[in-house]
Amino acid sequence: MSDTKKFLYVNRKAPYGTIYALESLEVVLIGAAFEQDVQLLFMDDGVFQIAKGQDTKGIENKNFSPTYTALGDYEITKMYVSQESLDERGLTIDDLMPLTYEDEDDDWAEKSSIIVVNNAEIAALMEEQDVVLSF
Amino acid sequence: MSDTKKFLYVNRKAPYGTIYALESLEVVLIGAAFEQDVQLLFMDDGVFQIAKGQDTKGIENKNFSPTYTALGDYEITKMYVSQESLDERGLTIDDLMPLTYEDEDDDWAEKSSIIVVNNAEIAALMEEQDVVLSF
Amino acid sequence: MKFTIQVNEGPYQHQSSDTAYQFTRAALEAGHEIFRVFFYHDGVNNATRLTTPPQDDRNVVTRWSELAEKHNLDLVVCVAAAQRRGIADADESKRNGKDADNLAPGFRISGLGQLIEGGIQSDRLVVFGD
Amino acid sequence: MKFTIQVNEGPYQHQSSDTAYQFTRAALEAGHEIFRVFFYHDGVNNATRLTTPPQDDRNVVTRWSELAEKHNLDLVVCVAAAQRRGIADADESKRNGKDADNLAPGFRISGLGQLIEGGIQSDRLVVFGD
Amino acid sequence: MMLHTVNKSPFEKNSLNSCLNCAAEGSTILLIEDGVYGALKGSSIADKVQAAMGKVTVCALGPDLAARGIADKVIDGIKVVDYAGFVALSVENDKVQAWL
Amino acid sequence: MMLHTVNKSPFEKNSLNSCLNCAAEGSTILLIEDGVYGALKGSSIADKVQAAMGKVTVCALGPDLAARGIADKVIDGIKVVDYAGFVALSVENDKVQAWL
Repeated sequence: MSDTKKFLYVNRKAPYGTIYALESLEVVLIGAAFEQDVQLLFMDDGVFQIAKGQDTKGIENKNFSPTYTALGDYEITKMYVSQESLDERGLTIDDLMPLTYEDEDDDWAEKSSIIVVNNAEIAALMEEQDVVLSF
Repeated sequence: MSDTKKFLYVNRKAPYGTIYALESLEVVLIGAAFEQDVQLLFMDDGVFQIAKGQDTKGIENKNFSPTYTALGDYEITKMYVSQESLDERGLTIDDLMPLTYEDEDDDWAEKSSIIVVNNAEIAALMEEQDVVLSF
Repeated sequence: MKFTIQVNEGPYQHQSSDTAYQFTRAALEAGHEIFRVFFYHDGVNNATRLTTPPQDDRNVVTRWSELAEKHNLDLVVCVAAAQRRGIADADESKRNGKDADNLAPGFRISGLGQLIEGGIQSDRLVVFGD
Repeated sequence: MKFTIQVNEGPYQHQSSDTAYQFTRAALEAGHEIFRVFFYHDGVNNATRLTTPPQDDRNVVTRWSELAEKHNLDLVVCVAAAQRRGIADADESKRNGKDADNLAPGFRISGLGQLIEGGIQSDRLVVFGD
Repeated sequence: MMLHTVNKSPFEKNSLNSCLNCAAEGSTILLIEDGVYGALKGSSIADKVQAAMGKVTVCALGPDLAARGIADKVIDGIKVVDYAGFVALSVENDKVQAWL
Repeated sequence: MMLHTVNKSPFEKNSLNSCLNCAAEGSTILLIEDGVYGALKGSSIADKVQAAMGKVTVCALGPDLAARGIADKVIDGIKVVDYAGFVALSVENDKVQAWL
């Protein structure tokens, strides 16, 4: 067993209606310190977690969506998003926040962390993992 | 405002996976002492609450299904069951526990408390109520 | 108009308690009467004074306590649901042989009859849950 | 084989904690090692010693405590989730200026790193939730 | 008449669907919490919501729409209300049914 | 290979549907808790489950079937296991994904 494992965080729930999205993000942030190979998957209502323009003043709750845009700084650069889930919700990639990272192997060029995947690709992605955390 | 109100308990959740069915039943039992006009509606996964043959030994949980059969003794004699919900689950009335009461206006004849209703009848039933408790 | 509010979920995990709070506050601001707020199921977990949420987040429990104090609200926690989940005032704690209690100020523990009474006495019962 | 178990829901409201318990017990009976049981989200509510369930029902909290004692299990409660929901041991209670604590025997409060470590050190991570 | 509240995403749970099937003509449906996703324009269930709008009034809670970043993507004809408006709806209708 | 657990009723939530859409060929799906309703013979989703059984193995937790009174109404070909069998499945497969 190698010391580096592939971790996949599967996010399938909408933000704010329940706390899972927020507390999942807290795991991702703590987990980043462990130098594992980390990937996030947003599918089903989880795609709403990274929707643009969230404004939580009216519900007097914390808007934690900016944290997703900071994950690139934690070397979390692979954010998979389900195409079918976007389609079902009438969303496109333009409805999502831009999530980017600076590629150290390419003169720190800013690149998108978002990788849109279909169901078959999600199946393959899951099979590649060592550990799957679901929220 | 009259002292007697029409109360409808709407049961839409399966038993055991969550506690709502059990704790809803506890409200019904306590509520019976208040001499209101009480009705129960089982729809969606709520129809599973009154399924025959429940045996909870394996999950080490309390089997509370016999309590439904005792509700007739509490003068709760109107148990509405959604036809569409039964159909969707491939169930018929024979898959449900017999829920009965003794009709004091008819020489204590034993009668079924179960009334199968369609969606339109559920809509009308809800509109008739004073108070709707949902679980 | 007279309202009874039912809260079925605990703080933070679900938005139910937040929405119930906003609804209750708005009803009071509109001049309505809140006959009772009844905490059932995991809703009883709104009544623990042991929470310490992050400083940049709302304090769900304290918010209820403060609203109760300001408007003399009747915040009732179902005793049966509370026993299952470990919410107790000093009396309950003693009766059940426990060495501690955790009920927050402004809440009281009572029976399910209080919910039925709320339904009978109020013009509207509004339920918030999962 | 080495397992870490994650429990995301509290006792009674959801079956998650029951199923996690049955799985853990079956794994131990089959000779496997339980590296850790990690309680997250409302799962932290499994760790209050103030519950008094009805006598004809299972005692979810005590059952975990007893299994932990018998098999020397590491039952870890996430500190951040516990603070939000009012689960505290004596130290936490003191640190947060509270006048009581409620942690049940056999549980300990620690950080989220313990969950990640469970994922790294174990052969399998199995999650139970809602 | 009845006020129906729906607080679950229609993509995750069956609550909105059951509510639409059983809401009497002339009643009002208020989408709250994750239920506001039912107000989303162009989704796979938007047609069903729009079709129901001939029979029932559909409202959505503004603070919940804004929190989720979809305040400007609401199906035409859905009335957006705040918490005071939620209270007003529960006064105008003579009972409230929560589709949990 | 992967073990997928589904603990939600397919009539209430989308978990089983999402799982069936994303489970790789040869993987195993174990229905637990309210998820066991997905094993029910003759339901509106039984055809979808049966169709998937060509590609994946579907199991259901016996104690949960019995609790719900549907132990004798299980789709043919679904393998019923107990908690020890659940543990065995999570050993045979090299990771577990919970569709919560």
